[in-house]
Order: sequence, then C-alpha cells, then structure tokens
Amino acid sequence: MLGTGLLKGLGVTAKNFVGSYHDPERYTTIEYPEVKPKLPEAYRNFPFLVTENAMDPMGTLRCVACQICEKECPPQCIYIEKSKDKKPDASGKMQIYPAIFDIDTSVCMSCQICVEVCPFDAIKMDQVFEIATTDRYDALLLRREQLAKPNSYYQSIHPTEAAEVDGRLAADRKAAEEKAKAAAAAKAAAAKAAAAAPAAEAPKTPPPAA
Amino acid sequence: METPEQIRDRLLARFPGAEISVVANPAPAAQHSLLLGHAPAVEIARFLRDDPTLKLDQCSNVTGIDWPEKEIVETTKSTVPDPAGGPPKVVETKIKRIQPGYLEVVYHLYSIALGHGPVILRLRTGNRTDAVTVPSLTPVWRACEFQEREVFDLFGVVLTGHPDLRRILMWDAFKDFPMRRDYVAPDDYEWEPTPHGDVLEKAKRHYPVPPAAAPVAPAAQEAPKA
Amino acid sequence: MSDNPSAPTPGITQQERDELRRQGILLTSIQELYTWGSSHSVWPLNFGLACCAIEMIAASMAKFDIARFGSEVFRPSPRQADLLIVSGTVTKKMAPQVVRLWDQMPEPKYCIAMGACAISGGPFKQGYNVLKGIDRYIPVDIYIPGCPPRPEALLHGLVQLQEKIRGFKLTGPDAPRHLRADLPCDYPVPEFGAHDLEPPANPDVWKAPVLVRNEKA
Amino acid sequence: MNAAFLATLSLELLPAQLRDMVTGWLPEPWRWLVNSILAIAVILASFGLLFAYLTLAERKILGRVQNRPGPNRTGYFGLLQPFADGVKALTKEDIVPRGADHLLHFLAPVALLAFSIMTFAVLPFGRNLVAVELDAGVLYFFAAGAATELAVFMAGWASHNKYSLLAAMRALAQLISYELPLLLSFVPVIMIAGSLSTQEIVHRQSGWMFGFVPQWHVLTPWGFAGFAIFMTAALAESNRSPFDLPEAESELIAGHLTEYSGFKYALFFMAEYFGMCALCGMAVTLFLGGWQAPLPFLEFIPSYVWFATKMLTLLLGFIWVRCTFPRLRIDQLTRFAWKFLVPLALINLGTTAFWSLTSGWTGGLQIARWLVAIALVVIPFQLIGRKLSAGLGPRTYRYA
Amino acid sequence: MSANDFSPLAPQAGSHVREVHDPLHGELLEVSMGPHHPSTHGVFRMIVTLDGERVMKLKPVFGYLHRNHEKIAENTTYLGSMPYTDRLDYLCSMTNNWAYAIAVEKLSGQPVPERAEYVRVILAEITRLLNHTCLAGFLMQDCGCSGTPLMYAFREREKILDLFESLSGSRMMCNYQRFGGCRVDPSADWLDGARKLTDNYGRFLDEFETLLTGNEIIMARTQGVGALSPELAINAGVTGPMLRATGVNYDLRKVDAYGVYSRFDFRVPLGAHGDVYDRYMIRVLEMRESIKILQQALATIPAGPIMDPKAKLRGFRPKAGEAYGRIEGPKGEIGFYLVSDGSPNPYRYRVRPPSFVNLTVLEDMCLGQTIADAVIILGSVDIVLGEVDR
Amino acid sequence: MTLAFLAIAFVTVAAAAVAMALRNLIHSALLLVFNWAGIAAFYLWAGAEFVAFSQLMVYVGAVSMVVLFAVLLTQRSPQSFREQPDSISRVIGALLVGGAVLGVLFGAVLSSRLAPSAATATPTISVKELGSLLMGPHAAALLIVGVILTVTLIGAVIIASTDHAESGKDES
Amino acid sequence: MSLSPLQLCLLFSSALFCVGLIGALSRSNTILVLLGIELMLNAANINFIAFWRFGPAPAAGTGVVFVLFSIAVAAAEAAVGLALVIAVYRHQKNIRLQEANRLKG
Repeated sequence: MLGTGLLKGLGVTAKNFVGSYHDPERYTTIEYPEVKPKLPEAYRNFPFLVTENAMDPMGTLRCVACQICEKECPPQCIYIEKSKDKKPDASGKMQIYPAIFDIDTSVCMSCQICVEVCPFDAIKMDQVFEIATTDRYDALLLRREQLAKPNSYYQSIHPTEAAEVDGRLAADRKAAEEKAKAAAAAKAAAAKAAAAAPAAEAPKTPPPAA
Repeated sequence: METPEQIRDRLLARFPGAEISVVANPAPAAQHSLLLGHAPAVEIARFLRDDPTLKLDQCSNVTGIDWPEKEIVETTKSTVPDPAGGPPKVVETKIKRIQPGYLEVVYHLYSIALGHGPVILRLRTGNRTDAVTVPSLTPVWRACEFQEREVFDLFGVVLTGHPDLRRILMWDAFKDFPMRRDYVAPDDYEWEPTPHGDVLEKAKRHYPVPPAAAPVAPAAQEAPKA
Repeated sequence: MSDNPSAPTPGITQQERDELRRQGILLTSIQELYTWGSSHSVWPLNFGLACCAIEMIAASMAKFDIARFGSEVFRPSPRQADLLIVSGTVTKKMAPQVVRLWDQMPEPKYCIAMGACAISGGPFKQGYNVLKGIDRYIPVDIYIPGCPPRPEALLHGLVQLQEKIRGFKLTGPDAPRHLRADLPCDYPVPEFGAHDLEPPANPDVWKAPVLVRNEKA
Repeated sequence: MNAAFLATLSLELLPAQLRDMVTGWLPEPWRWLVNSILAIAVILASFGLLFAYLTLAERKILGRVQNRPGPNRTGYFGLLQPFADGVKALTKEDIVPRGADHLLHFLAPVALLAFSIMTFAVLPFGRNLVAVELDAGVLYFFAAGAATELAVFMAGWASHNKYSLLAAMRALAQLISYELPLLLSFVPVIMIAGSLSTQEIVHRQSGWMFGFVPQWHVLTPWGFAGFAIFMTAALAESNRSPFDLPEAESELIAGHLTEYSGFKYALFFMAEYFGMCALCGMAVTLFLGGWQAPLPFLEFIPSYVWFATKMLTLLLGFIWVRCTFPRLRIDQLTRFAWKFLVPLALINLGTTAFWSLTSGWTGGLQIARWLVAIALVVIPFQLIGRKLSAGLGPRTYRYA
Repeated sequence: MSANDFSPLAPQAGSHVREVHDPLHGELLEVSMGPHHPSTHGVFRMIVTLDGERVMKLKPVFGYLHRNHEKIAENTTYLGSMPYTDRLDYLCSMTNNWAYAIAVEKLSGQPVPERAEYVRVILAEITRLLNHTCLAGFLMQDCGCSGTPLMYAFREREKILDLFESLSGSRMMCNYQRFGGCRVDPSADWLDGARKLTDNYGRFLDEFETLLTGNEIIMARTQGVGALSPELAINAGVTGPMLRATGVNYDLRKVDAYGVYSRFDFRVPLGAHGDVYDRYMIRVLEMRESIKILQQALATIPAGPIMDPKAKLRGFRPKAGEAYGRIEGPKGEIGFYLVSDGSPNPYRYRVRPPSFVNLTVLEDMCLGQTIADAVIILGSVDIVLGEVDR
Repeated sequence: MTLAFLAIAFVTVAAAAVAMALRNLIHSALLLVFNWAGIAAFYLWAGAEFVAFSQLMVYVGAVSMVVLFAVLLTQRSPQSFREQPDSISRVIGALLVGGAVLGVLFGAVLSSRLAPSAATATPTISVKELGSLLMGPHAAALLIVGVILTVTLIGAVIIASTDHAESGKDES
Repeated sequence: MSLSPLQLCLLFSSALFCVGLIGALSRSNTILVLLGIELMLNAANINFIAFWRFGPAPAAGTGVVFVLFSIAVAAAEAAVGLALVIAVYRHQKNIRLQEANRLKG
C-alpha cells in the first residue's frame, strides 16, 4: 500500500528518538569540552622531540640534528640547524645537537614519516590537538623549546610503543657500554700483553634500527 | 591475451605502412607498450576496440609524459689498430647527442568483455614547442574526453579531433603548462619558517639581506647518519 | 529578551566592566547582550572545500554535535551565515569565489581557517595552483592547524571564536573590525591572470612578516 | 457546585478574568479598543514565544532523532538559544543585493508575517477565547492564508537572483496546487457542521459516543481522510519537508530566501512557523474537536490547555515528518496534488454526503454505514495510490 | 548564495541573469551551480542550461580543488607520496594507499607477505563499507532529507574511523600501507574490534534500508532517473558500482583477483536499469558482500610478518621502467601509473581517478531531467573532489 | 466611518491608477492585487463579510497568481519586465475617452437625488442567509455559474497547453 | 458634506471604472488590458454592494449574491484570458496587442 515505506521510515526515526534517551548506541555524543575524547594509543597529531630529562630538556634531546627527517618530510615543514659544538647526550656521549629545530604546524600533515625514518627515536608524534589560535605565525611555529617533551610524557601517551623504544634503547646502550667496556678491557689487555692472544671479540653493536 | 609483438604484427598486416613499434618496459611489471605513428592512430584504436580477439572496449587511463630535450652521452668502443704495431687498442669515443624533446600521450586499454589488459598505446608529438599535436582518441573512447583535456591543460599537447579541447583544471586565462618539467611556478613567495631548496632561493630574493641566522640551505648540506 | 544579561561573559574582565559602567550601564548591558547573542548563535556557511570539510561535517554529526554550541545551522546562503569555515585547500582557481562568498556575508562575520591547507597551503603549498593561506585575501579569526584537525579541534576552535566574540567592545579602539569605519569591509576579489592570481595577495589584509630568527645558534 | 467544577470554572475563565481586571475600570468605548489590543498582544506574545521554543524544539528533536542532544549550552538545556539567535539576527547587517527591487524586497517578509498573524484572529483557542468571532471565520482564515503566496513570490522575484526566481515559480506552482486540496479537504466539515464559524464547528464536535469516545470529525471515516489530506496539504502550504521545494537546499541554495539576511530572514522564519501554527490550529479546530477534552473525565482541565496540547502534537508531527522524509520533485509534487489529493478530496465529499444522508441509520445499518464509508475512503486510496506509484517499487537484483 | 555570482561573465551580485536564446526552446536560463553549492559535494561546478526546470545542457567545470598532487609527487620520494594519496579520495585513504602500493610493488617487483595482503583486504572492505555508507547518506541529503540518514551513516563511520585511528593513528589520513606490507601489525584486540564491527554492520544496514530503500518518496525520486546504458558506460570508461548498476559484470576484485581476493567467496551484484536507484542499491548490496568478505578474511587471517623484511623505507629507488597498478576502489577503478627513471622520485606519477572519469557521462545522464534530478544524479556518481581535481 | 471609506477609496483608486501607469509589469500586477485587497476592505466596510473574503480568496489568492504566472511566462527574460512605452496617441485617446466617461458618470451621480438609506444600522447578511439565498431563489444561477466555471477551467487548461503537453499544468 | 454615502460609493466605483477603462484602452500589453477589464468588473461589483448597503431593500441580499456570481465569473474570465495570452505568446513570442491582430498562427 502506498505509504507503508514512509510509515516504516517514521518508525525508524521514532525508534532512534526514543532510543536516544536510554540506549548508548543511539546517543553517541561526547560532550567535548567537558569530556575529552578517549584517544587511542596510536593517535598522532604533530611531532615532538623526546628528551631524556625533564629537568634539562634542551640538554638531553635525543635528536642529534642528523636532518634525515628534514629531508624526508614530504611537506618540508621541519627546519633544523646543527649546532657548531657538541654536548654530552643523556648517556654522556658527545653529540651534535640541533641549534634550531622548528616544525611549522601550519604545514605539517601528521604523516609520521619523520618518526619512521628517525634512527634515534628522537622525534615522536604528540596527541595534543587543542591548538586553535588567533595568531598565524608565532603560535603555529613550534620551536625547539616547545617541541621538547620528556620521555615520561612519551610513555604516558604511547605506552606500548614507548616501552618498546625504551627497551631497544636500553639494549643499545647496554651493548654500547659493553662494547666500551670490552674495548677498554681489550685496550688494557693489549697494553698488558702486547703479543698475547687476541682479545675476546667485543659483541658487535647492532646498528640502530632504521 | 596476445603479446604486444603479436598485436603489432597483426596491426601491421591490417594497416600496412603504419608506424608501429613496441616499447619495452624493463620494470618487473613488464607492461610493454605500442608506439603508434599519427596517421592511422584513430583507425588503429578503432580496430583495437572492435577486434573480436582483443575487444579493448575500455580506455582506462590517459596521461601525458614530458620528455624534455636531453643530452645523451653515447660511448662507443672501437678497436683501433695501434699504429705502432702493438695490440689493437680499445678506444672509447664519446659522442654527445641531443635527444630532441617530445611529449607523449599514453593510453591504457583494457577489455571488459574479455577481461584482459592492459594494452598500452603511446603517441608522441614531434617536439615540445610547435609540433605538439597528437590525434585524439576521444571519438573511439568517450573515456578519453576529460583525460585528454587534462593532458592538453597540463602538458600542452593539442589533441586534434577532440570535440571540446579547453583547459579543464586551470582557468582559461592561464598561459603555462604546469606539468611540463621545465615549468616554473609563479613567485608568490611568502615568508616561510622552514624554507628548503628553491623556496630558500625565493626567500633570499624577497629578503635580500637575509635574517640574522641566515638559513643555510639545509638540503644542500645534509649529513645523514646511521 | 533582556532577561539574559546574567549569562556569563567571560570575555570581559571585571575591570573592563567597571570602566564600561562608567561609560554607561546601558552600553554595558547592550554590549553584553550583543556579544552573548552573537557568540551563542554562530551559524556557519555550508561550504566545504576538501578533506577538512569531511571533518567539518563530522563535527556537526552525532558524535561531536556542533549543535550544542548553537552552530548546527549550516546555512547554504552566505547571506544568512556568520562564520566562514575555510575547510581545506584553497586553490587559486577557487580563491576568488571564496573572497566573493566572504563579501556576500553580512557583518559581523568571522572566518576560521581550518587545517593546514587553509592556513598556509599546507602539504600542498609547493603546488602551482595552491593559495598559500586564505589570509592573503580575507582576515582570519581563528587558525586550527592539523591535517585535518579532529572534529574536536574544530569545536575547540569554535569555543575560541566564541571567547573572542565575547571580548568584543562596541566602542573604542578595540572594537572589532565590523564596527570600525576605518577598516575595510569590502575585500577586492582577485582576478585570474596569465600565470597567477592578480594581485597575489591583498596588501590591506596581509603582510608578509619580516622575520628575523631570534634563536641564537 | 463542587470544588472541582469551581476550579475548572475559575481556570477556564482565567483569561477573561485577567482581562477584566486590567480593562474593567475603563469606560466602555475604550474598553473595546484596549481589549482588542490586549488580545492582539497576548496572541503575539504567546505565539512569539511558541515560535522561539518551536525552533528550539525542532532542533532538539532533530538532534535526538539523529542521536545527539542538540543545542544545550545557551542557558539551561539551551533554553536561551532562540533568544541568542534573535539577538544575533537583530544585529546582523541587512544586505539588499544590487539590482534587487528594494521596496518589494523589504515588503515581502513584512507582508508574509502580517498575513500569517492575521490568520490567528479566528482560531478558537479556548471555550471563550477567540479574538474575532466571524460568521465566515474559516473563509477568512483561508483568504488571509492565500495571500502568503504572494509574499513568497515577491521575495523570490525581488531578490533578483536566479535561484530565488526559480524558487518563486516553484512556490507559486506548489501553493496553487495545494490550495485546492486544502480547501476541498475541509469542505466536508462545513457540510456536516453547517457553519463557517470556527466556534460553531468546535461546538458541533462536542459530545461522546458510547459515553467516552469524543465525537471529533477525525474519528469518522470521512473525517480521517479529510484530516490526512488537510495535513498533507498543510505541510505543503507551510513549505515544510517533504514539500520544502521553494527553499530546497540541495537544489536552490535557499530558494526565495537566498538573498535575505539578518532580521528579514528571521521574519521569514517566524512567518513560516506562524503559518505552521495557524494551520495546525485550524486542523485542530476542524477535525480534532478544537478545545474539547478527549475524554469526559478530563474536562476539568481548561479548554485552552487542550487546544494547545493538540496543536503542539500536530506541530511535533510536522517536525517528526521533517526528520524522516526526503523531498519530492516539483513535478511529482504537483502530480501528487492534482492526481492524488484532489480526487481523493472530491471522493471524500461524496463520502461525506453519504454520511450525512445516512445519519439516521441505527443498529445494523449503523455498522453498514461505517463499513460503506470506510470502503469509500480506502478503496479509492488504494486505486489512486496504485496508479500514482505505477512503475515504482522494490527491485530484485541478480548476482554475477 | 547567489552561485550565479560565480559566473565569470557576471562578476557582480545582481547582474548575473544571463539569457541564452535558443530558437527551438524559447527562453533558456543558464544557472551556474557551484563551486559553492550545497549539493556539489565540494567545489564542483556545473553550468546548467535550464528550460523551466528541465536541464537542456550541462557542462561540468573542474579544477577548483586542483592541488597539483601529481606535480608534487614528482618532486618527492616514492614514500613521500604515500601520505598525499590519503588526500586524493579523502573518504577512502586505505584503498588509495593500496592502489599506490600495488603500483609501486609492480614497478619494483616487491613481494608482500600474506598477512599484509589479508590486512589490506580487510581494510579495503571496511573502507568500502565506509564509503558506500557515507555515499548513501550524502545521496539522501541531496534528495532533501534533513540530515537523518547522513547522521546515521556518520554514526557508523565514526565506529570505522575509531578502528582506523587505533590502527594507523589517524582518523582519515591513515598513511598505513607501505611498499611490501603495512606499517603496523594489527593486534588481536584490533581484529576483535573489526569482527565486532562486521557482525553489527548487517544490523545497521537493515535499519538503514528500512528507513530508505522502501521509502516511496525515494523510489519516486530515484527510479528511472539518470539511466545509463551499458554500452555508453563501457565506452566512457565508467567503472565501479556505477558500471555494475548498468548490468556490466566487471569487478576488478574478480577480474584482476589482486591481493588475496581469489580466496574469498563473494558475489557481484548487478543492476538492470542503471538509474540512481540501481546505483544506490548496488552499493547497499555490495556492502553486504563486503561483510561476507570481511567475515571470511577475519576468520582466516594468517600469522606472520606484516612487512617484507627486504622492503626499504628510505633510499627506495626502483629501476627505470613503468607500471600501471589498479584496484577496485569503492568508487571504481583507481589506478596509479608510475614511470621511474631510477631516481628516488618518480619521473611521472599519474593517478587514474575513478570519479573523474565517471563524470564523463554526467551530461548524458542529466539531459532532459529536472534540476532536482541533476543534483541526485551527481550525488549517485559518488565524486570526491580531491580525487576529481587532484 | 466615512473617513475610513474615503481612505480606502483613495488608496484603492490611487493603486489602480498607478498600476495602470507603471512600466514594470510585476509592479503593476502587485499594485492591482493591492487594489483588489482594497476593494475587499470596502466590502468589509460595507458589511459584506462573505463577499470580502471571497474577493480576497479569489482575487488575491488565485487570480493574482495566474496573472503573475502569465507575466513571468510571457517575458523574454526575467530582466525585461519593463514594458515598452505605449504610443502617445493611444494614451491621449484613452485619457480623453476615460475622462469623458468619468465626467458623464460623475455628473450623473452628483446630479442624481439618491437619498441615503433610512437604515442607520449596517445591514448584515449572515452566511446562512446567503446560503439559503444561493440555494433557494438563485439555485439555477448557481448551477449555471458552476457549469461555466468547470468549462472555463477545462478550456483554459486546453488553450494553455495545446503546444507543449507537459508545460501547461499550472495555468488553471 | 452634502454627498450621501451612496453617492460617495458610486463616485468611487466610477473612478475605478474609468481607471480601468483608460488602462484597457491605453496599454498595449495584453495582460494589462485584461487587468483593466478586471478592474472595470470590480467597479461594477462595488456598485452592487453599494446599492445593497445603502439601497432601499438591504434585506434582500440580491446584491451580495450577484457580486458572488460576478466574482466567480470574473475569475473564470481571468483564467481564460490569461490562458489565451499564453497561447498567443507561444505562437508569436509577443503579447503586444497591436501585433496580435492576425488571429492566425
């Protein structure tokens, strides 16, 4: 009969109307400013730089200004200038550090390629999205100081990934230490017995995962 | 499906005197293509469409490629007998040759009826400046209509026989052909906090006295590690 | 309708309110009413450009519901809209139409540049047909970076805009653009040139900042 | 006289008493004038408020149907939202496009609103609450309503915009098409009631069948059919979805409203809702027993409450329909009016004639009368409906 | 808006009424719909010549979203173009990624692990659900629904986007596929979520169809409107659901059997009239088939690596040559044509956008219909301007 | 009361005169609608409620629509609602004839000795009375008018839709 | 004022009649001519009402009934007239009266 389809349609909307009062499936609104969205761990918005020590963010950046991310960034929103000097990094090794590290969030497309290509796990994706502003230039250009965020923050937003990264870094560091130790030992041994049997082969450091 | 060589042979039998050659594709995909001359291109296309063993009824993709003029250095080795009577020397002569530039239109044909493909057709213009015409295949496949207009718009290939050859993506007053390799985008530089490459060049042009920490071209002095 | 001056107007500090009170209680309450009404009834133009438009639509959908802020009335005609959300890449071919739309909107009107493309051309800024930021031609009130910004980010931008509206003063040098005679209200529409838009930017609205990097290497 | 009756009486007469309190001390010639002004003011105020909250209700119901809350942060539960919109609309710049007809562009919303408000004059809001008791009240109502078409046309034409002009043509075609079924659908009521006075028609619907079923026109076969046709045509007359063709957003931007901004647009909006309220009020009067209570023991509730309840129910129905249905096409719309609604309304006239001729039948004949009347409604509906939807229907699909 | 203001011949509001005199048809009105028009799905523009309400001529105008994707891709690395493909058809980034990955894999001969192929199928089919649901919503919006079907569609879309987001980190711009696999291995939890979605989707479709499919107004609006003949459709390169609505059995998932589609049991629904209703119904039926594929894929997904261990992220330089790779995207055949000259950047990068080619027949479908029909015909073509104009 | 009448009469005649003089057809039509509404107001003033509402409904509601439709359908483009000027001689002739008729009529009216009706109370006629009048003494006329209306309706549709079968659906 | 209300009404109606007459005679647009005739009809209706209201026998109501008939007939006339205008326009793309004298298509 003419009109049955219409009546069925009215039924569906009525069901949804009534359902919106008792059925969470039919009332899906998240009252945003009060209730923050539950972001999944994988969520990414803009990159940030991981620092080892929250007390001294600029001193303990993992970034060594290798500029790979700058080169690989598809929209070219990263700008890095290397330092002229070297500073000890978290493990005490002397490293070049970024004198300037700018990310232009007005260009960034959150593609995560910088994170993927970084060999030092120094740049990661942040989850902050409430960055609407009235100022185009200054507020949207994130500088080194704004980008640096401690590792603990990284662990809080991407726990699984951070644990994996930390494990890897720890293993690397341990391996590096062992290598250094072994090298020192070997040196000592070499110094002691110049013509002795070859020192135990130092375990080869696995190259940082690319 | 027939190989491109077989198709070429059949076409040559059907259209004696037509310029048809197979362009090999070294990539693993091995999608070789047929390079057609201008003269009977539309008839060949119609034949390909209606031929019962090929039935290439769908023209899936039409695109242009710009091959600008390039310098090719060909090394030829020749054995020159040593005048001194020693063993003959192998002499490499390098011939610098300018390969003339041309524009190319590529058609990817498939058969919906028989479910095979692709057969790739290529048409080339004479050069990149004045002889930029290529016959249009829109009368054979409607599918080419907009894509050929796009080739015209972006590459400047004039497709003769196209029913409505106007710019499609850019505005009508636009003069350039932006997808050509030598196209230079208009200088509408604005300050960019992260200048790279040619943007940096523009930045220098717009701010002749570079800012204090004059951005050095980071792309130029990259130092990838690891 | 005068029963709502009690509505919160956080944009006005107590000090400013006192000052205004000196100017006259009438003006104060008119100003509060005006900013209250304008900020709670921001009707966007039903105008999408690219990817961000989908997130803009999503923001009006059930999960985010821009209606809660009184802004779900997406008007298709610029005559009835208050807010132009530039949601996506503005190409040079499109830019004159956007400016024209902006001109067709009645004052007071606001503009949100949503997403990287609208702010600066974003990932596509290397393109020959991409306008490097809509603020070259029209004044932008709020910039929302992201590619695309989450719908929540758009809501956040809308809240920021409401705050901004609530801060409007009806008189004085801080008065918003639409209440000041010395600021342009008609924005010249760029024309299509042989290679680029002419002019490539509206100098009244946009000036490239002369930038000096202040970081010391 | 028990207490309940007293309470009823006092509540029932409350509006009149209030009025007398205000104007009772005035000399007689002035009292008439002030009373009229008072009536106008009360109608304007209450319907203005109703308009405000109807827009809010529409937005909220639309929200709930679409699984979201709707406006809820301007005032408690968004209760101040309409006022914010009003303030905003008042302070918006008013744009008159170049090339537009300035006078007509200004007159159109004013005329539309004026005619819409005029229709309220004859609606009986309660037992004694009717602004003007006209002998030909129903005729007056539709005469004033007919003039709204002109205003829509004026708006569309004066805007000097192609979309507006198309919308104006659509509005004319649509309103002309639906005027006829709208008028024909209530002629049966006039046949049965024998009066054009709205109060008289309401009085005719008093009384109870079997002691508890109200004798409203909608509860008879012809009344139901008339009511359905009336409501369908009313949807079209007030340009509501699925007949909102003049301002079809997906086709004509905003149709005749495309070039209206600020307060003029708000006036249009207001007029649309006023028109909707008026038509619903008329439907209540003609078919739903007006201000009469639905059940005998509910009569203690004042009559104007019943009227308001019924009218609001119909308005909610309008909103519900808007939530659900897509829009018709203009030719389908006119075809629907001319080939479906008009014939049905004409047949319904015959049905009503049969009904009034057989009013004396009792007993078994009474049942036969009902059956015949129902058949006279259902069978043409089926036949004409089948013809109307010929060629349309669900399809089956094959798989490869 | 007075979209007529946008006519290049009439720069000012008010002076836009232009007359086209045709001796045969009397007074024709030329209306420029778009680029800002509520129902052009973005910034598409149609110059429509009307006789009353009837469309006598319709010329599409493109390029309002031409953002030079191909040019940019030729100046960036192969990997760098992957996030840009997300922005082509911004409703289905996963399938765009896949099409691009397939083209590059053809170009470089890069193998893909089996688990990745399964994940790709799962994501592609979820994307199909997403796209078709949204399309139905938008189509109904064009028909004049006050947002309700669109809201229901987006309600389901949010569920899908939550899945995408928890897997790839972004709601719309997933940037998930890589040459030789996928970026992240989906966890068991994620797969459970996908299963739950698949199981619930049928119920949603039932409700959606109750609301729409049997609706008399929708049938009246869409049946017999914008009919397309199979011959024209094939000749004009129409692909995807639009082609199948005309009754042509051509689905690349069956024809090319790329990925692991040959392992799943599914059917290809075919229409008979090629009108708007058929296009809508074919999409609904395809969604039901997609659910079947998803159930099978989610049940049989093998363990294993998600990326080919030899796949390279940086320094990827395929040898000189060219390749054309295509898949059955939700909108039709989406293909990528790549020419490599051995450098890290593609020498020529070309997208074969399905909705752009499908628009070829727009005028043929709209002629003689009313302007309201033109709107829904355009809606039923399912265009996304990011892909049409690139 | 006389004042009200004078106002109505003046506005109505002025509207009609301006309508007849205007170049813009749409304005003319709309002014004439106003004029018809004014006449309805006169009927109301005179106490003929039913006639007034009928006048509104028929003229303002229906005839005006048909007129506007005709104007829109017969214009070359939406811009050329301006009519070409009429020939001066015609206008002068018309004015002369009209003036003469006006003079004759005014003279006749003014010179006649029509006494004001004795009844000071407004005679009203209820709908019921009117109905019984129509169905009683004037039933034959009513029938004939009904037939005429039906025939005209059909005729108008046929005339207007002879050329294009599909485009004449709204002319009645 | 020496004029009786009836005379006033009659003056009103005659003025309206003459405006209609002048319009019908002077304008060349067929639609306007029709409207002028419509105006004259209305003027006649005013007379009926005036005589009913102020005439000797208001109770009779004949004037009112006559006006009703007149309105109905006038509506029909308008419909037919305008249909004719449209038909003429279809034929010669013009509705100027001078050119519509061929009486043939």
